[in-house]
Parts: sequence; structure tokens; C-alpha cells
Amino acid sequence: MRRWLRNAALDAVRTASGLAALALGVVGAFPETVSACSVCFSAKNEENQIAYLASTGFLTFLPLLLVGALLLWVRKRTQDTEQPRSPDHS
Amino acid sequence: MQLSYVSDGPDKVVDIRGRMPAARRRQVAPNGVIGTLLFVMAEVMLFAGFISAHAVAKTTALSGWPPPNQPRLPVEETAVNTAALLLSGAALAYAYRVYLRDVRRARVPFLIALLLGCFFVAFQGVEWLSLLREGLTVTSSTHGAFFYLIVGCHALHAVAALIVLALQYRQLLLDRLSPGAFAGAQVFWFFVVGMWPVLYWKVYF
Amino acid sequence: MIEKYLVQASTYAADIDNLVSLISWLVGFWGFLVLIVFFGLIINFRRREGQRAAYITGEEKHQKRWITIPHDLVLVCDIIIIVGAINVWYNVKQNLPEADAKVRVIGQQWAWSFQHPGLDGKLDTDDDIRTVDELHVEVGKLYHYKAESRDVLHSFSVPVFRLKQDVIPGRVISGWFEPTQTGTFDIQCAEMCGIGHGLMPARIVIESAAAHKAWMEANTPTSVASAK
Amino acid sequence: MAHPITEQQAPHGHADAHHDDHHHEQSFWSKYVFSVDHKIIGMQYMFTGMFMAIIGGFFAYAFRMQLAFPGMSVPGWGHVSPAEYNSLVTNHGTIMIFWVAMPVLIAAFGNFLIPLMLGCDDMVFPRLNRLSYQIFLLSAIVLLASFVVENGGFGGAWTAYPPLSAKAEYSLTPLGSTLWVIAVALEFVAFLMGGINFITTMMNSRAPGMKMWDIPVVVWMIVLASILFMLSVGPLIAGAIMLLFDQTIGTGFFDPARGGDPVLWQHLFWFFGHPEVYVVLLPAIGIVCEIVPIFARKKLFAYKTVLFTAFATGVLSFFVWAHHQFIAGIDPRMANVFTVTTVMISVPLAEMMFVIVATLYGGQITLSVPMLWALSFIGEFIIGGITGIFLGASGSDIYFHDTYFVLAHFHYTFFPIAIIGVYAGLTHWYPKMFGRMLNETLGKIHFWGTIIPFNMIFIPLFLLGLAGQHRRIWSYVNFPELASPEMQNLRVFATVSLVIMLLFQLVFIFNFFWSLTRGKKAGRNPYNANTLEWVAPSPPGHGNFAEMPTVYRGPYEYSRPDRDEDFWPQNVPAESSSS
Repeated sequence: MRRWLRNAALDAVRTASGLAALALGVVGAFPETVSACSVCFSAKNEENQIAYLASTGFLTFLPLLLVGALLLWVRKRTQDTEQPRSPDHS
Repeated sequence: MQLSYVSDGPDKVVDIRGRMPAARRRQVAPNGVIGTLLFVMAEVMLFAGFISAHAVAKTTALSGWPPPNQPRLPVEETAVNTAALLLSGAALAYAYRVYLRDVRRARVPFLIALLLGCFFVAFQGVEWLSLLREGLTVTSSTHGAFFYLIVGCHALHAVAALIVLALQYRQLLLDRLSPGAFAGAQVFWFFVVGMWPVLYWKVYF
Repeated sequence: MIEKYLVQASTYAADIDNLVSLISWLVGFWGFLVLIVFFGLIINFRRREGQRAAYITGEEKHQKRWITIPHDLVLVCDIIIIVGAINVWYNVKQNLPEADAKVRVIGQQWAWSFQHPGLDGKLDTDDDIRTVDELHVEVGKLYHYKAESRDVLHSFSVPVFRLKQDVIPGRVISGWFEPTQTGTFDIQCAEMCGIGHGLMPARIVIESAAAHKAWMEANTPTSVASAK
Repeated sequence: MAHPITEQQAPHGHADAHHDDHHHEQSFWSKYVFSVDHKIIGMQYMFTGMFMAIIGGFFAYAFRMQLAFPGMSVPGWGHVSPAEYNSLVTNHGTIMIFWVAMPVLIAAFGNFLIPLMLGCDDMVFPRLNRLSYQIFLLSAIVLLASFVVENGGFGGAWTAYPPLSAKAEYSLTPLGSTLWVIAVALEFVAFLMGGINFITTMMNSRAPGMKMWDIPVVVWMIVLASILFMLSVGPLIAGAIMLLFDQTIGTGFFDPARGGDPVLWQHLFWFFGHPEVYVVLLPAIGIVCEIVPIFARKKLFAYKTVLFTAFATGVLSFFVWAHHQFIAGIDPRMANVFTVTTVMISVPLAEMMFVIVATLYGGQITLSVPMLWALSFIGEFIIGGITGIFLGASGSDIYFHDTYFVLAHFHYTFFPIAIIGVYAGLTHWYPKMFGRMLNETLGKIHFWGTIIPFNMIFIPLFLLGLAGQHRRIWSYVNFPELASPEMQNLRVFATVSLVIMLLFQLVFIFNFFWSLTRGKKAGRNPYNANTLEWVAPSPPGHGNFAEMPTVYRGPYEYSRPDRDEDFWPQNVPAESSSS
């Protein structure tokens, strides 16, 4: 199970980093100013835009951080006591 | 242990007597601790919502932040208050460590934590009164609205946590406080204490 | 697909329709394939007396292939779709080509009002033509629109252009379109804006250059016209 | 906080005050109304949810009739005014998601199944559980009250975008919108409590021997859904409080004239709004994953892959929410990022579908009523899933946003979730809940009478959406392009199909109550299933199990070649009955 967990974690990391790279690439490809931007044309547009980007990122990653911390905590508390079970289970 | 199953209908009678070792179910942590932790996670997201809304509103404000005709927030006094709250958290952590070894010696640090927490809430109230007198109200500006909303929401949590802590202090005096309950309340108090510096930093500056 | 139901009246309408067709082919292929396999399995493996089901864990590598290979193929299709989608999106929403003319679009409860540049071709001058629920544009000219709202959210939607943009009080949002075909078409409000949301239909009138000029001359505000 | 891992003796897996009253005779009130028993609370959630479903269905009938026959007096309702129409569509959506899908799929099945499937006697916080239902009931009453107050119910769409929702002068329903926000906020609090209970129970109260990978998929899914809900709901509650302040005490959080920002609400709302879709989807998939192995007599194909895809869906669901705002108000550059993630979320979901389809291979499929529902879930959800790609791809969303295409798409996802998933679970666990079998023939009549009209309602709506028909419009007579007779005929067709479908629901209601007393007695384990709930008597008494079970293996060991029987319950030791 430990190996499976590691593989799953690796898969997750790979997928996430791939997504992040793709996303960054997509953003980086079009750096110029844009039209149809509802958050770009307010009183203090630059700051406002950054605030929206930052809060989006913050809100998006915070739950994953929380859940990651919880999982680590649970794992730390359980890993010593997982025992092998009767052999009938494949 | 009695005979395990009584058959009803086509099911087999399965006797597992004698084969089952003293069955045990494992707990990851006391129920109260897990429940509180999960609740705290939801609460953190609630405050995350407030903080990000505040950060965005700050940049859309029409006439600067805080608005020119509004009083500035008492940053220095609140720094003192912040220190009091952090100390309270530390005192409770110390009380818990002592408690695990000797229940009776935990009473004093527990009481200190409780009193420091009460001081924090009372001091907040005094600050609010002076701010209200200076003209910062919920409807006077978005700045005021966010201040009372976020800080007030935190204060509500602090009051709720203090009530729980006070009840537990009574149990502690009677030597009836269970470690699970203590740990659960501690998790919640740490949340109240740990949330505050973040709010202080985001709201007051 | 959409062009069967609705004319394409802007330069990017065909792009969007082609993107929709591309996605239709890719996901349609997958959808039908899965559904055919699905129904095939149901029909083929109906219960028969005296037979037992196979015991397949699905954890072995050669069994997992039945999932991993379609998984990779879905991924490839997804990437094709993403590239197509972002390409179109960039063209319509991010890119802002040089304008030939500008119009202002104002949403309010529950009507659209439009501000046309008038004969001098400039917005916010005396000869601007203001209309309610009727937008006049000239075919073949590239327009920039500035969308505003007086009260709540509205959404400026011209289905024949495949154009849609929410308008938000307190902000001015710009974008572009270039009509390619004359005619009179719907403008809808696509964002819930209150009780009269279903009652704010407007029309877009796309005219030839001559007809548009005639319309402008006929509708120039009288004060400006008499001053000339 | 260094607690040792605490261990407790098997029966009564938790130390809670209430287990003193086991096996006592209880009065009607304490048994059915103020019960702390998870099964009763589950039933309470279920019946409340079904009652709300009837109201939501009736609303759908009223506004569909208005669309098919504009201006006609609808039988049973009367004339539908524009304000009423808006209120009907708004509350149809709100009810079906928050007061039907959530309470029945998560709260009812979660409460009923989790302790039974984990092999314990109750939730870890039974009184919190009861409080959760009471708050939920209160929220339902507040919502119902909002329809009958002066100026009518809230009509600003279930997304409640301000400033429309924030100011009475725009929405013209001052009291209705306030009550609506309060009801939604209360409902969230109720599910937050329920969710905390589910997660803690799964972590702490599993039967001895039950490891992480022995937990049935539906329990995993409900717990994952609860985690998703718990982590996404906070910002929306924050937004709801701000909206409530705007409505009642006149703050200006979302008022641009006073330094507020209407786009802010959209961020807070959709941050919750999209994970919410997966919150209700995952339990429905879990139910399907329970039913398919039993009626195909097959081990679930790649159990861990199912869970892994569910985790992946959960993680990704936090990255996709802004696709609802492509048109509405985000930086268009951000739209590119969210297009990538939104289209990518199709991968784990497609994989989940592949897993269930692969499970059918080599099976012995019995098309019983629960199996029919479970299989139809797959068929319909695939259509819902693939049409979602059109909307996640930013380029085509420019056209499709807020058209009937969107509407048809999400009904092809929500109908499988909230209706098919619920019927699948209900028909499957009915014997366990009430001790009797449902009538199979009536069940099949009801199944076909629901599935066929469902497709006949929404396929025309896809076509209308392609032709550019927008949502939430009271009457299309004012739109020359949309008022053509062909399009009107499609609307009439959809409406007639809806009426047929609603009528067929009566068959189910009859079957449900008739079978309560007249159905064939169900034994302990009528389907020869493996999971622990089938070890308990039907219906399980207070305390669930006569003897607390011990778990020896995973939940899907069907048709093992080394055994005579084609099932192998989780609690049967290896030597006891093998050949």
C-alpha cells in the first residue's frame, strides 16, 4: 500500500505540475493588455487586477493546503499502527 | 460474548465466537479533536473569504483606504492586545502540557489563559466604543463595514471559545475535565488566537 | 452546427461555430464509443442460469490498460480542444483590433440604450445619436463597443454575432465586433436583471453604408442639424 | 496534542452518553421526532427532501407551462406573471440543489449508510446530528415562508448576483430575498455539522479490521463530498453575510456607487458553486458503484482507481470555478487557465465512467430496478459530461453562456445526480430501510416512465440552446427570432414530456407506500451483497447490529473462483464457509 500511495502521490504531483506549466504557458503567451476585461477598467485598475488574481490564487490553494495538512497529520498518527492482516486478502 | 448471529431466512448462521480476537476499533484521535479540527478548517475558509473580499474592496475603494473622513484604526493599542491574545494561547498550550502530567498544576496557567482571553475581548469592546464615537460605523463606508464585519466575526468566535473554556475551567477545578475535551477546546482556542495576527495584519494596516 | 439554426453575421461567428463543430466531433466520438461499449456489455453479459461472473480485480497492469489507454486518448482530445478554445477566446475577447467606429451600449432595468457616434464618427460629441432598444451599425466596419450598466448586471448578447458580454455597474467593458451581413436581428439580455428581464428585447439593424448614412442623417438630433 | 491512539472495546464504538438508552422502549417523540438515531435522522432528511422535491417539481411544471403556452392560466397555479416566473425558476434551482440533492444524497444516504456500512452503532456526534436536521428543517421552513411574504419570493436567479439581490429597489422583493439568503445560509450550517459528523465517523468508528481500502466506495464518496463542501462553503457564507448586511442594514459591500464591487460576490459564490456540483455528484457515483457490482456479480473494477479519480476530481474542483465567469467578469487571461483546468477535469470523470463500464465486462447482469437506475445514471451522465466540454472551453462558452444549451447540459448532469441517483439508492436500500421489497413491476413502469420523458424534455432544449434561446426569459413572444412556430413546438413538446414524467412519479409514490405494508418481506440480505449494512437486520434496530461485526476483506469480493458462493461478506472470516 505504501508503494501505491507513493505512486499516487507522484502521479498527483506530475499532473499538478503539468497543469501548472500549461497554465503558466497559456498566461505567458498573451501578456499584452486585453479587451473585455471587467476587472481591468475600474478606478485603480492595476491594483484591482492584482488583488483579484491574488485572491483567486489564495482561495484556490488554501483548501488544498488545509486538506494536505490534515492528511499528513492523520498519516503521522496512523502509520505506526497499520498491521498486516490475515492472508486471505489479496 | 454471546453467539453472534441469529439467522432469519436464507442467510447462513455464522458463528464467529472464538475466532474473533478482542475486537478493537482504532481512533485516529479523540472525536472532539477531529470534529473541532474539521470545523476549524471550515472556519479558516470563512475568514479566507472575508480576507480576500477585503483585499479586493481595498483596491476598488473610490477615495483611498481608509477613506479621508474616516478615523484611522488604533494600530498601536491593538498591538498590545494582540500580544495579550498570543500569550493567552501560549498559556493554554503550557496548561495542556502540565495537565497531561499533573492535572492540578494546570489550573493556574489555564486561568491565566482564560483571563488574558477575556482581557482581549474587553479591550476590543473599548476600542470599538471609541471608534464608534469617532464616526466609524458599519454604514459609514466599506472600510468601516469590513472592519466591524471581520473583527466582529472574530470577536464572536473568541466569546464562544471563552465560554467553552470557562465551562472547562469549572470541570478542571472539579477534576472532571477529560483530555479529549481539553484537546478539542484547545484546538479551537488556537484557531482564534492564530487567526488574529492575520486579521490584524490584513485589516489594520 | 449552429449555423444551421442561426446566420453568421460577424467575422468571428464562423470561428466559434467551427470550434463547436470540432468539439462536437471529438466528444461525440467518445460519447458514442462509450455508449456503444456500455450497451454492448449490458446486452452481452445478461444473467444466464448456471453461469458465474468472471473475477477481475482490475488492479493488474494488463487490466488497467482498459482504462489508461482511453485516459491518454481523452487527454489528447482535451489538449486539442483547449488549444482551439483559447485560440478563439483570444481572438474574440483579448485581442482588440483597430476600430473604424465606436458605440456605447448601456443596460438598465429594463431596456438597452445605445449611443451612436453620429456623422462625425466620434463618440461623446453633440451629434451623437441615442436610441433605445435599437442599435444601428454598418456592415463591414469594425466596431468597438463600450458596455456600461446603470443599475444591475445585464449581459449584452447578440446571438448572430456569437457575441456575449456581461455589463457591470461601475465598470466600462470594451470589446469588438465586425458585422458581415445586413439584416435585423435580436439583441437579448442574458443575465438575470429583475422582473423585466424577459421583456427587454432589442434589435440590431445592420445596414449597408448608404442606408446607414441615410439613417444617421435622418436621426441627427434636431439641435445639431439646425445649427449646421 | 500528543494523544496515544485510543482503542475501545468493540460494541458501541464511541463513548457517548446516549448509549445508555439502547434497548429501552422509547416514546413516539423521542423515537421519531427528536431522535438521535442516525437511521431516523436519515429518514427525516429523506422525507423532507422528497417533500421539497414535490414543490420543486411543481414549480417546474408551472413555469414550463408558461413557456409552452405563454399567457395561459396554468391549471393549479393561475397566470404566471414575470415576477412569479423569475421566482419560480430561481427557487426551482435552489430547491432542487440545496433542498433535494444535498439532503437526500448526502444527508439521508450518508446518515443511513455510513454507520451501517462502517459497522458501528451510530454517528460519533448523535446530538450534533439531530441539531443538524433541526437547522435544516428550519431552513426549509424559512425558504417556504419566503414564497408567501409580501411581494413574493426571491427572483434573482439561484446565483443571486448583486446588485440585483442586494437592493430591494432593484429586485422588488425586499423580504423574499432576505429570507432566501437566510435560508441558504442556515442550510449550509446544517450540512457543515452533518459533514463534520460523517468525516469523524469514518475516521474513528470503523469496524475492527476495516482498513482504509475496505471502506465501500459510497462512504468514501460521501466523506469526500463532505470535505469538499466543508472547504468550499466558507467563502460563500462570508459572502452571504455580506449580502445580508447589504440587504438589511444598508452596507455597500456589493454596491459600486459606494466603493463596493459586484464582481466580488461572483468570486465568493462560484468558489463554492462549482465544487458544489462535485459535492452532489460524488455520492451519486458512489451509489452507482455499490449497485453495479451487486447486480453484475462482479468485483468493482480497480477500486483504488475509482478513489484516486475521486481525489483528483476533488482537487481539480477547486481550480475550475471561474469558468462560470468567463463572460461575467474575470480577467480574460485568467479564463485561459480555467479553460485548461475545466477541460482537464473531464479526465478523472471519464475515467470513473470507464471503470464502471469495465465492471460490467464478464458479469452476470440482472436488470433489476436499482440496476436499471444505476445503469441509466451512466448513460445519461455521459451525455451531461460531454456537453459540459462545450461550456468549459472558453471560446464556445462565449456563445453558449446562459443559453438553453447550458440549461440542458446541467440538467443532464443534475437529473442523473439528484433524481436517478436518489431513485437508485432508494430502490436499492428500501429493503434495508423498511424491511420489505418494493414491487418490481411498478418499479420498472416508473423507471421507463421517468427516463424516456426526461430525454424528451431536454433534447429539444439542447436544440433551442443551439438556436440561441436564452435562459430565464418569461415569454419569447417579444423575440422575433425565437418566436417561430418550430421553436414554439419544441417548447410545447418539452413541456408535455415534463407533465408525463411528473405523472409517472405518482407510480413511485404509490409503490413506496404500498410496499411499506404489502411488500414481500426482505430478509437480512436479499441481494446476497457483501457490505456490512446487509449483516444488520432489516430494518436495523436501535444500535444496528446484534453483534458488532469484524471486517476481513474489501467490499466487492463477488464471484471468487475459489469459493462456492458468488459473494463473500466483509464480516465472514476466511475459513468459515469456504469449500
